[in-house]
This record gives sequence, structure tokens and C-alpha cells, in this order.
Amino acid sequence: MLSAFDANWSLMTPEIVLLCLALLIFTIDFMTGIKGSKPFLGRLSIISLLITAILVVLTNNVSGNIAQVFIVDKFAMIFKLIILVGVAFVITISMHYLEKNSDVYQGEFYSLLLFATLGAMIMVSSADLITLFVGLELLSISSYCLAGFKKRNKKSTEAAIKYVILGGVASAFILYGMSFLYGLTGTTGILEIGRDLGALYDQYPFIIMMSLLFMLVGFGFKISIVPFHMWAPDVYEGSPTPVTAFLSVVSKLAAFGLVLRMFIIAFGSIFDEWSFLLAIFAALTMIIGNFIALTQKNVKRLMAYSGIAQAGYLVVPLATTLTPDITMSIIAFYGIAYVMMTLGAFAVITLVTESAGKEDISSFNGLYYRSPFMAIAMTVFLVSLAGLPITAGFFGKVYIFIGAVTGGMIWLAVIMIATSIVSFFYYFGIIKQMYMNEPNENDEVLNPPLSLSVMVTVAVTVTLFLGFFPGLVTKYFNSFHWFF
Amino acid sequence: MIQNAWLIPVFPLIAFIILLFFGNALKEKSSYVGITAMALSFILSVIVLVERIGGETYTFTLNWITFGDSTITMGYEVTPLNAMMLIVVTVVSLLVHIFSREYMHEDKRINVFYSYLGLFSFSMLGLILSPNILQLFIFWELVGLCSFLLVGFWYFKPEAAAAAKKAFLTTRIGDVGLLIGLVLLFNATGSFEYGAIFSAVEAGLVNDTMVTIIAICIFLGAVGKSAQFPLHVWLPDAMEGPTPVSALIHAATMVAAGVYLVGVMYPLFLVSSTAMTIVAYTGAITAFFAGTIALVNTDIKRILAYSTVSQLGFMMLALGTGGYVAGLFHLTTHAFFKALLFLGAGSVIFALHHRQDIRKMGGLWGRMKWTSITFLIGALAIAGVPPLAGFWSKEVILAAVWSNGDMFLFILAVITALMTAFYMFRLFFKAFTGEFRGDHEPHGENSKLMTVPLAVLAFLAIVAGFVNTPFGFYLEDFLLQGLNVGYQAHGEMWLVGLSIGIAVVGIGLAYLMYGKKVISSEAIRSKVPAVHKLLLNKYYMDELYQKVFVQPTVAIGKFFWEVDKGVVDGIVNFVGRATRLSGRTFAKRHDGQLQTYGLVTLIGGIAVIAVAFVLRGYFG
Amino acid sequence: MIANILTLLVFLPLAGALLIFTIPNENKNVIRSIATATSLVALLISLIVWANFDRGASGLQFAQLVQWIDIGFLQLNYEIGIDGLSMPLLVLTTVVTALAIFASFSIENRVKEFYIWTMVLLTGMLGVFVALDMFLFFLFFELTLIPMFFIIGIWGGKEKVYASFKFLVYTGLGSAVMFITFIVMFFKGAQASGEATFSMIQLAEVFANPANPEVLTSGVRAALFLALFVAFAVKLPVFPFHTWLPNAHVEAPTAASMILAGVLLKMGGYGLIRIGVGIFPDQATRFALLIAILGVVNIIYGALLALVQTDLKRLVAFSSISHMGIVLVGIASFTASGMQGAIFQLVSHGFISALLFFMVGAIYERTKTRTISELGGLSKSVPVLAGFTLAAAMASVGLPGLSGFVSELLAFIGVFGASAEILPAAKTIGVIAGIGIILTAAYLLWAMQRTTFGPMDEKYSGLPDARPLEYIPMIGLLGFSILIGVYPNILSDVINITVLDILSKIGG
Amino acid sequence: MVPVELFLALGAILFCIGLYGVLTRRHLVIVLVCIELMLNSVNINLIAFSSIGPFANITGQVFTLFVITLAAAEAAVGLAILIALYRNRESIDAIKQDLLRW
Repeated sequence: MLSAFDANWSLMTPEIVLLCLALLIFTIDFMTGIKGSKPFLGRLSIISLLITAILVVLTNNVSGNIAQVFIVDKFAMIFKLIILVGVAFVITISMHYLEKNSDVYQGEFYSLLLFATLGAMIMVSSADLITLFVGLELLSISSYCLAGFKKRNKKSTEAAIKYVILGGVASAFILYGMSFLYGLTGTTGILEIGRDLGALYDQYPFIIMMSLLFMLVGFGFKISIVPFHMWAPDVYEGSPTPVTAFLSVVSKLAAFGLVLRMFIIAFGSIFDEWSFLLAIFAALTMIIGNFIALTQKNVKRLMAYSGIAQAGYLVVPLATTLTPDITMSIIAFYGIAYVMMTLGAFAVITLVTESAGKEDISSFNGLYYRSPFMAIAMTVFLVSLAGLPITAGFFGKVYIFIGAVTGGMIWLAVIMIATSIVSFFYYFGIIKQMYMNEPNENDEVLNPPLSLSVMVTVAVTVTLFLGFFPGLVTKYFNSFHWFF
Repeated sequence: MIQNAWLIPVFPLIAFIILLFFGNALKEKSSYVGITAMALSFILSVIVLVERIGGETYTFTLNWITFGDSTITMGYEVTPLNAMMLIVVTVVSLLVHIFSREYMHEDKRINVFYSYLGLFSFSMLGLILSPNILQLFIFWELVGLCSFLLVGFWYFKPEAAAAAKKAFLTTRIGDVGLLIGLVLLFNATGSFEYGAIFSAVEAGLVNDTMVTIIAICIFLGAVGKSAQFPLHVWLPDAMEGPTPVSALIHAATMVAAGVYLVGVMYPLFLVSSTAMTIVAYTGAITAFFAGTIALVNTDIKRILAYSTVSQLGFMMLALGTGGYVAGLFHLTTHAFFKALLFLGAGSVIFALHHRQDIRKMGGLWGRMKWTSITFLIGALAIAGVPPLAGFWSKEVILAAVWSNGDMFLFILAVITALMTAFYMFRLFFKAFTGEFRGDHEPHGENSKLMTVPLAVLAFLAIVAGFVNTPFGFYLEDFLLQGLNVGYQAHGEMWLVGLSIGIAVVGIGLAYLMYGKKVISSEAIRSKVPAVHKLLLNKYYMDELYQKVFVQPTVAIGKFFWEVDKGVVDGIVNFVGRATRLSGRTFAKRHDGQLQTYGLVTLIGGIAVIAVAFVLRGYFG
Repeated sequence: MIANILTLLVFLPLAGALLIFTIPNENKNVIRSIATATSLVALLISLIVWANFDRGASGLQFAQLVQWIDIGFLQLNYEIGIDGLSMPLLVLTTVVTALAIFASFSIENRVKEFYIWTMVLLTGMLGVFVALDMFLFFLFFELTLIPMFFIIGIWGGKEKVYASFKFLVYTGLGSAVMFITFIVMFFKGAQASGEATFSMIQLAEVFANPANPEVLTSGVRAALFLALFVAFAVKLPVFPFHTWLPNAHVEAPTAASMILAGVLLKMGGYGLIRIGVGIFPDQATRFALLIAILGVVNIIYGALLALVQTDLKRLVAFSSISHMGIVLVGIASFTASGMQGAIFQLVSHGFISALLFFMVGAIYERTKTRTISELGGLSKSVPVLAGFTLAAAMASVGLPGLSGFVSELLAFIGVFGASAEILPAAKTIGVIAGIGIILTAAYLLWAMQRTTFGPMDEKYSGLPDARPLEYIPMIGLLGFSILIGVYPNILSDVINITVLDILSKIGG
Repeated sequence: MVPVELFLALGAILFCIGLYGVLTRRHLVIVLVCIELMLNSVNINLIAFSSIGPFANITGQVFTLFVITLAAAEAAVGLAILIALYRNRESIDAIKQDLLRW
């Protein structure tokens, strides 16, 4: 066994730097007094994230590991980048949000977000059940706090308590499953588990299946796939909007990274045993998510169900028999698209709902008149979410679809397309509100802050660019050997 | 000049185009444009005819459309029949153009009227010059369009609007038959050219059944256009159009196109005896049927309309019984005297301020001298009094029917001829003799613009018959050039006698009933009230069609509309609604209770896992 | 210049849209003139293409191939080109759109957006007709969806929201079916030939090659063909997938109705011939009877429904359904004339239906009603409009001298001449289609009797007749209809060789 | 020696009790406690495997330490949120927390 001091700790540079910066922000927050508007902390957070992102690119470019506990590979790098960019977007949104909600302690908000980010980064990089669990809990516990951050708000606290209780149960499920995995293999290293599992499965199929399923319930909760999704709409609705954005994008993608790592590496050898299950879950998720989203009037809740449906799309490639590298290319592409379009949409949603003071879909009425740019941007995001050309969402879906057909899961692909059509209803419902309804009486012209406009512009550009030239990214991805 | 025959239809077309664009500015002067164009056409037609008499058939074509290996051409052709028809059409058309100058001068839309007339003349002349049957069909439809436009010229009258629609629609039924016939013919022979078709048919390349079907389909077109039973219902209604139009389109030219069609396709019909029989019987029945209705009608134009239907039936009968020349000869003479009668009627109507009921007329003889005399000539001609044109043509028809040997047809023909003489003179006596029964005195004789055309037509009605008399069958020789249409029967002396006898009896009977009033028409009517009512209501054909075709179609349409809304679209909407509803049902499970959420997670997880296990075979 | 002219043509409107985007909302006239100019230039380019189109050559012309997206197992190319099938439709698209833009000057609210969407729509439509890569085809096909959704939804009538969503979701569903089929075709093709491609030309060869019967069993091919048929049937539309059309047509603004009926429906017919028949000739002939029966049902059903409509625009919409049946019947005959009749019908109906919708729109603009019973006597109040309406109706009826007749004639020649092996009961089908023609005359003339004819309602007495600007679309559309009707060779010499190419696959 | 299965059974029973409690108890503090119960069942499993499992080693006990720590953190956050909730609602009855639904 390697000594901890022999390890190449430089691989962990981004995480360590982020931790330090987060603590720095935390400290600055203490020193500047707990209340009041602190946009500089937001900017500092974004800078921290960008620094971390640069470090990720610089240091994670190689494959390596620390005692087979913390690994760095292409998978980790890409997911970390997605997460960091996502969080940067979320913080941009938060800055606008916090400006409108001065009752929230701003410094804590940013530092908690950064801690959560750190947890997410550790999750996608971990190769050990313990590290993995720690990362997960770091993310989760920060998220619980963030969800209830508007502590005077009934909905926010309710969301937080629901989240913490159900999240705790989910953690328990994951741990319970992990305990069996450890018991049968005698190790918590994912790579080792992956090596041994094939042989062990012949011996203890039932126990391994049990363990897998318990973990699946827990992970399913984290990525909110049906039927483990029940918490998501409530929590998303109650949480402050940037937190909703964080949960539905960053938290979900990080958890997804975890799932990928677990299922492809640890359970890869018994793919046949769980792929079918995941296919069922994916199908259910796409159907139920999209169907319920049809009936929603609250835009955040709608986005929650939309996010559930999107999670369903993301599960599809995992459930099909592709090589891990192709699966990863597909998921990473869709992941990028998902970050761009969902966070872009959340930026507009934050802007609109905070201006209207309500979260009803009708607050989008006549947005085109109030802020043409935001309306057009929102249209691009929604069209992309609906999966229409020529957007990143479209091509991402095509990619998933082709993957599913290649993997022989035509039925799943068909469900995916059919439910996408259903999703037209609610995505275009918002578009309808924006273009075809007159603005509400008291609504004024919106003046989005520069930072938000820049962020939305970036998101729109990437969404469209990836729609036109997906090949540039996919070519790059296809050259990867994703896993350590 | 024969090479330039294409100019004949082009003149009126130019008139049409000029009037289309500048009509509003020209207003009443429009008539001069139309008249000039027609006059040019007429002169050219005469030249062409003269050249053709001594010359050859001239054909010119160019490619119209290519598909696969087939090419359809369009062009023009001058055959004897064409040349003759050109004269007939241009003459009548020219006269009608002149006549309308006065008749329509009060109408604000006289420019539109003349533009329509121009379009019609173009179409009709184009139809005649067609070198192939497809082109004929094209112009055939165009004349139908013009008929529609002109019948509906006074569109603000609901009757006129309805009549226009009815005219177009009814002929359309026949036209679809014709179109199908053409298409079948094309597929059977690979060409629309007359020559190619006939040689293919004569060479036996098309089997007999197919020939019969094709012939019947083509005849269906003729039935529609020439208002033969059972598609005759539109023609009487078409009298809602201005009277000159009735004279031109619904008496002399367009309605005769059906007969003309059977004439040009005659070699095809000859191959199929079934088709010939159908033609003959349809013609005979129509002739008789329309004649009976004309006996009781009281509208001057409708009587003439039924008479036209009857006479067209006569022509069909002739063609169906082998009388190729007879049918076409009658077509020519009929064009002149029927146009004369219609224009005469128009003159009367014009003088009577658009009153058409013959019961409200009477005593016009003294009041409108020229009109009366010319009308009498027309009536004598149609009744078959020698030596007027109608006599000669009717006589050869009777001869053809007789030589065909079907006694039933012959008897029908004789009765029809008798009825023709009777109802024409019933009309004449009621309208022109006796006391004036109307409320408005006629304003006297009309101007020269109206009487001169009448006079010219009267002259033609007298002399047109001389081109084909037992003393010299010039027309027959001319038409039969290079054509083999079988033996053409000529009347024997007893037939001539019979012919004259029929005319005399018919006229005499009418005189006794309506001139002298020795026999009371009332008495006859009261003896057979049912028959009278039946005839007065035109055998209830309109009502029958309404009940059998129109109403069920609309009802089916309504039914399907409900089905479409309820079922076809209903399913679509149902799917949408069901999706939303199921979404709502799912959404209701999110009742806000975190323990429900936990439970659903648990139960859902267990259920899915159980399903998976079962499918995977863990539980046996 | 000629080499990339198609690309220029397709993306020119997009450039126009961008240009319009930069113009402030208030400059309505500038926006209108840019849109008009763009569409006219597009028209001009399409006419240049038309003039330079080699009528004697078979195969594709103006072809262009650029690698676009390359993801290892998936290669998408920008592959475009035209042949005799797409050439007329290309011109149809530019003509109808240009004239529709003339017809849309009466739109006063949100002018800028309207023309941006119209331009995007134009790009989409042109793209569909030039794309030779199925993926590209699909992209353009989808690209037409969103602009139309907006145009109906923003500038539509009373039920615009319902109509726009129905259009979006229903035709979106059709596109989804198409997409799934394309992908499956892509995979089956790759399995069979070892070469993964979306190229229609290559796939046609792969699917025609009988060397790989295990992968491309006739069952698989039949399923693929039927799926394609359903996909295009939604757009065409074919009974029972037609119900989006009346809503969309009725609610859409005039210009959009013109484009919708004039061009968008044609994409369905075009796709059916280009991909359905082009790649699965054997299956297409196998299902000829089905296609023909559906075609006849379309004709009769559409006509019967049109007969009982009370709304003039909906009547025209149902007439479109009826007329599209002729396309199906023509295709199903699998003869040169039938196929050509189908293409003729696509083109001809494009002009005629656009004209009809324009007329209905012009009448509505003046009378504020489309209810047939409330109209009447329009010949008196607006004689010119009534005259053109009548002419349009006559063209729709299939009056010779106008384009509708030629297509009907060709389709009839085709269906009556169809070989009994491919299309049994062809003659029965032909005769029923003939009844459809009578019904067409019935509903249109009845409508004309009740609208243009009849006594005039006093309230319509002072209506203004056609404005000078309105003459452009009216004369333009009618003119093209007459041109094709009088001298169809102008089209047939372009189409014929392509049709023979398509048919040669069936023979072999 | 006590076979590992018995410890696993104990763990399973604890897990089920905890889950049952989470799903049925209306008092949210009890619910939080039940979550702790579930996590403790995991600890029992881990320690059992660590000492008498087929591949007994120390890792399991290390894991247990982490689980205990994080469970504590989670409980702390949970209770904090609970207090905030109580301030807002003056109730910590699970059933009454249904502002967010449908």
C-alpha cells in the first residue's frame, strides 16, 4: 500500500486551490460584516472558479491517481470543467438574485456554493467509495443549506427540510449498498471492485444485485430519475432560483458523473444486469417528467420536471451497449448542451421572476416587448431544450438517439423522440407567453445587468455554435480515452 | 390562307384581351371591338372554306407536353367538317355580336359581356380547329366556362347564379366521362391524334369491349354538353342568361359541340354497335322527352330550349343510326334556324321589357313586323316545311333512322317531329297572333341592329338546306372526303311525303288549338291532369336529382365533417388531452407530503426492481 | 458563380433575415423592401438556375458536397444538388414566397419579426428541396417548423394559439417519425454496405443492391417505407393525418396560408417521391394500392368536407387536402405520366392554392368575414377580386388552360395506364378520382355561387377593389398557372428525364 | 463465533426500522433520528464486514468513521433547518409541510 505522502498531490491542485479560495471568501465575508450586498464576493467567486478551471485544464490534462483514491482522467477533467463553468454561471445568476433579495447572507451563499462545487469536483474525481461519499455529502449538505437559504421564507425552509430528509434517506441507501460492496470485495476502491466484481457476481449474484439496486435508488434520487424524483419539484420550487439552477444542473451533473463512474467502472462487468433497469428508468423518467411538466404553471417547477425529463435523456446512453468512450462522448456533449441551455434559461427565469415578484408562467407574458434580447435568448434555450435544430440540444439529442439505435435500443429512442414532442407543448408554451401575449399591466421594460447579459450571450452562442458545428467538440471527445 | 387558319380563333381572343384590360374605358364601344374581331374571323373562315373545298386537309402541330416516351401535341387542322363548322360558328357569332349591341346596350357591363363573347368565340373556334381530341377537350371545357360566365352574367339574380353553377356542374359530369374516355383511348392507342386513333382502332389494336367503353365515355361528354337525357336539366335553366347568349351558346354552337364530338369520333363509334345503339336511343329518348315538355311550357325561351334539347337528340339519333352526314347537316341548319328563333325571341323579350311568358304575349304580328316574319320563317324551318333548311336535314335524318331498321326509333322520331311542328306553332300562334294579353305594350319593332341579323339568319334558314338536297348532295360529298363512315341513307319519296305530312299535321293542329281555338287546349289538359302536371314539372327530374344526388352528397359531407371533427380530429385532441390528463394524474401524486415522496420512491423502486427481476428471471 | 449558386440561393434569405434584424422596428417600409428585395433576388437566382438547368441530362446538377460534421461513426455532409424533381419546386418556392411577401404588406404589427421569420422559412423550404443528405433534409424540414409556429401564433386569427400548437406538435410528430426512420435507414444502410452515410444517392444504391438480404429484408424495407410514408403523410397531408391543416390554414395570416399551402405541403409530396420512392422503389410499388386508395380517399373525403364548410378559408383548406390526393394517385400509378402528374400537381397546386388563399384573405380584409353565407354579390362590390377569385376557383376545378388540368390529365393517364401488377383496380381508382373532380367542381362552384355571385349585401357596397399592389400576387400566381396550363412543356421537359430515372429503378 | 449474517440481519432490521420511521412518523425530529438509525445500520454492516467478513480489513472501520462524521454534519444541518422551519411555521409536523406540491 502506498503511503499518502508518496502520492502525487499535484493532481489535486485545482481542488486545493478552490478550497483555499472558498475559505478566503468565507473569511472575507466574516471580516466585512455578515449583512449587506457583496457583489465583489460574487466576482471573486467567479474568478476563483475560473482560476480553478484553468488549473483543471493545466493539471488534469494527464491521467494519474493518488493511491487509487483520487483519480484524474479525461472524464474527471471534462466534468470538472462543465461543473466549474456551470457554477460560474450560477454565481452570475446569483449576483442578480442577491441584489434583489438582500435578506440573504451573501458571503455565506457564495462560499457554500464554492464548497458544494468542491464536493462535486471530488465526486467526479474519486475512485474510492469513501472519497466518493465524502464528496457527495459535501455537495449535498451544502445544497441542503442553500435550498433553505431564504430562512424567512416558508417555501424555502420547507424545501430544505424535504431535501435534507429525503437526501439523508438517499445517502443511507447509497451507503447501505456500498456496505455490501465493501463486504464482498473487501475494498472500497472502485477500480479494484470493478476488477473483482465479474467473478464475484457468479458467486453472490443476489447480494451484488441488492447492493447495486440500493445504490441505484440513492443515485437515482440524486440525479432525480423517476420514481426517485419526487423531491425534486418541491425543492426546486421552494429554493432560491439560483440554487434551483445549481441543483438542476451542477448537482445533477456531478451526481451523474458519480453514477457513470460507479456503473461503468465498478459495475461495468455486469452491464447486462443493470442496463435494462436503467433503460426502464430512463423511459419512465422521460415519460413522467415530460407529462407532468405539461401541467405546470410555476416556471421553476416546470423547469424541475423538464430537468427530470432531461435526466432521462442522459440516462439513455448509459443504458445502451456502447463502448464507455462513446457513451461518455455522448453524455459529455449533452452535458455541455444541458449546462448552457438550462442555465441560460434559468438566467432569464431569474430575471423575469425577480422582476415580476412571482414565479407563475404568466410572468413571461410579452417578454419580447420588455426585453427582446432576453426573449430571443430564452427562445434559443427553449428550442434547444425541446430538441429542435439548429441548437446544441438538438444535436445532443440526435447523438443520444443515434447512440441508442446503435446500441439496439430502438424502443427507448422512440420513447425519447415521442416525449420530446410532448415537451414541445410546455417549452413552446413559454415561448407563446413571451411572444403572443401582451405584457402584464405593471411590467416594465427589463434592464438586465451586464453580467447577466454577458452570461446569456455566452450561453446562446455556445448553444447555437454547438448546434452548427457539433463536430468540433465531438471530434475532440472522440479522441479521448475517458477513464483511467 | 389556310395556313393562317389559326388566326380565326385568335381574333376574338385578341378582342377578349383588349376588353379585359381596356373594357372599362371602352364601355359601349366594346361592342365594336368584338364585332370587328368576329367579322375578321368570319371573312377568314369563308376564305378557308373556299380554299378547303378545293384543297387538302391542313394540319399544324407543336409539342405540348412530354412524359416518358409519349408526346402530346397541340395545333390546328382544317378538315371539311372543321371548315363547315367554322362558317357556322363565325356567322352565328358575328350576328349575335351585332344583335347584342342593341340588346345589351343598357347594361353597364356590356364590355364584360363582349369580352365573354370574345372568349367564347375563341374557345368554340379553337374547339373546331383542334387536330386532336385532347385539344378539343381543352376548348370544350373553355366553352363550358364561357357558358358558365354568360349564363351567370346577371349574377345578382340568384336564379342566374344557380343556373350557371348547374350548367357547369352538369356538363362537368359528362366531361369527366369524356376525360376518362380520352385517357383510356390514349392508353389504348398511344395518341390523341384523330388519325392515329382511328387507324389503331381500325387495325383492331383495341379490343371491342374497350372501344365500347371508350365510346360510351366519350359519348357521356357529348350527353353533358349537348344536354342529352339524363343530363339535359341544365340547358333550360341556362336560359337565365342574356338571350343572345342563349342563341349563340345554348342553341347554335356550344350545345352542338356534343354532336360535333360524336361526329369527329365517328369512326370509333362505328366500330362498336353497342355504342351506336346507345347513341341512337339516347338521342331518340331525349328528342321525345324534351319535345313533350316543350308542349306545355309557357316561357318563350324555355320552349326554345327544350326544342333545342329535342333537336340535339334528333342529331344524336341520326348519328346513332348511321346518318353521319344527316346529323351534321341538321347541326348546321339547326344552328341557323335556332339562332334565328332565339334572336327573334330576344327581340320580342327586348320589346316587352324582359317578359318571357307567352301567355302574356299575343298579337305581336302587327306590332313587330320583321321579328314576326323572321320568327315565322324559323318556325317553319324547324317544323320541316319545304323548302326551308329544316326540311332537308330532317328528311335525311328520318331516312337514316328508317334505313337503320329500328321501328321504335323511327316512330319516336316521327312523333318528335310532329311535336316539334306542334309546339313551335303553339308558341307562334300564342305569341304573335290574337290579342295582346300583356300589361306593357311593346315598344314596337326594334332597331336595324336587331332586325338585320334576324333577316340574315332567316335567309340562311331558308337557303342553308340547299347544300344537301336530293338534287345534289354537295355537303355529303364534301364531308365524306377521305372518310369512311358507312352508307349514308337518302330519303325515298314516301319519306319526303311523310315529312311534309308531319309538318302540316303539327302546324295544323297548333292552328286549330291556338290560332282558331277550335280545339280547346283546356279540355285536353283537364282530361289528363296528371300527365300535364308531370310535363309541367319536367318529369320531376330536377327534384329527383336533388333528392338522389345532391342532398345525399351534402348529407354524406356533413356526416364526414362530424366524423372529422369528432373522430379523426377527436382522436388527435383526445391524445393531447389524455397526455395532459395523465400528466395531471401523475402531478397529483406530488401532494407535498415528504413521506409520500419517500413511499413513492420506495414502492416505485421496489416495483421497477421487481419487474426487472421477473424479466431477468430471478424469480423463476 | 454557377458552382455554388444553390448555396447562395438557400442562405440568401438568411442573410436577408440578419439584415432585417439590424433595422429598427419603426422602419417598416425599409424592412418590407429588404424582404421584398431578398425574395426577388432569390427568385431571380432560382430563375437563373432554371435557365441553366440542363434539360437533357439525367442525374443531379449544381451538386455540391462539403463535409460538415464528422464524429467517427457518424458523418453528416452538406450535400446539395437538384434534378428535375426539385427544380420546379425550387422555383415554386421562390415565386410563391416572393408573392406572399407582396401579399403581406397589409401586416402592420411586428413587421420586423414577420419578415425575419418569413426569410428563415424561405431558407428552410429551399433547403428541403436542394438537400441530398437526409440529415440535412431533416434539418431544413425542421427549420420550417418554428417560423411557421410563430407566424401562425402571432399573426393568426382567433384560434391562433391552438392552431399553432397543433401545427407544431402534429407536424413535429411527423418529423419525429421521419427522423427515426432516417436514423434506422442510416444504420441498416451502414450494416448492409459497411459505409455509414446519410446520402440519399448512396443509400438508394445500398438499398437497391440485393446483395445483403439478411440486413435489408423486405420486411425491414417495408417497415421503413411505411414509416416514411406516414412521416410525409402528415405534411402532405394524407387522411387521417390531415386535421392540423384546416386549423393551421384557417388561422394563419394570408401570406402564411399561401406559403403553407403553396410550398410547405409540397415538401411532403417531394419527400415521398425523393426518399420514399427514390430509395424504396420496390416497396413503393408494393404498396401502390395502399397509396392509391389513400389518395382517392383524400380526394373524395376532402371534397366532401369542403362541400359542407361554412368558412371560405376552411373550404379552401379542405380543397388542398382533396387536391393532394391527386399527388398520391399519380405516384401510385408508377407510370411516367402519373409521376409527372404528381409533380405537376405539386407545382400547380402551389400556385393555385396560394392564389385562392390570397383571394380569401383579400376578401376577408375587406368584408371582415369568411363565412360563406354572409358573403355574396362580390362581383358587384369588388369585381376585380371576384374575377380573380373565380379564376382561382376555376384553376382549382381543373379548367384546361390552367395548370390544374394538366396535372389531373397526367395523373389520369397514369392511373388508367398503370400496370395491373403494380396497381390493381387502377381503373376503379381512376373512376372514383373522376367523381372527386365532379365534387371539386361542385363545392367550388357552389361556393362561388354564394360568394361572388348572388345579390350584393348593401353593407359591402363601398368596399375598395383590388389595390395596385394586390395585382402583383394575383397576376403573378394566375400567370404561372396559365403558363403551365397553356404550355406544360416548359415544366415537363425539366421533369421528364428525372421521372424516367425514378421509374427505371422500378423496372429493374 | 457469530456468523456475519446475524450482524447483517441486525443491520437490515435497523435499516428497515429507520426507513419505516422516516415514512410514518409525523414528528420531524423523530424522522431525523430515524435517518440516523438507517446510517447506523450501515455502520453495523461495515464493521461486521470489517471484522468477520470474507475479506476482513480495516477499511470498513475507516469508512464507518466517515459515515459517523458526515451523519453528524447532516443531522446538524437538518436540525438547523428544522429550527428555521419551526420559526416560519410554528410546527414541525411532517404532514403540515405541504406548501409545495403538484
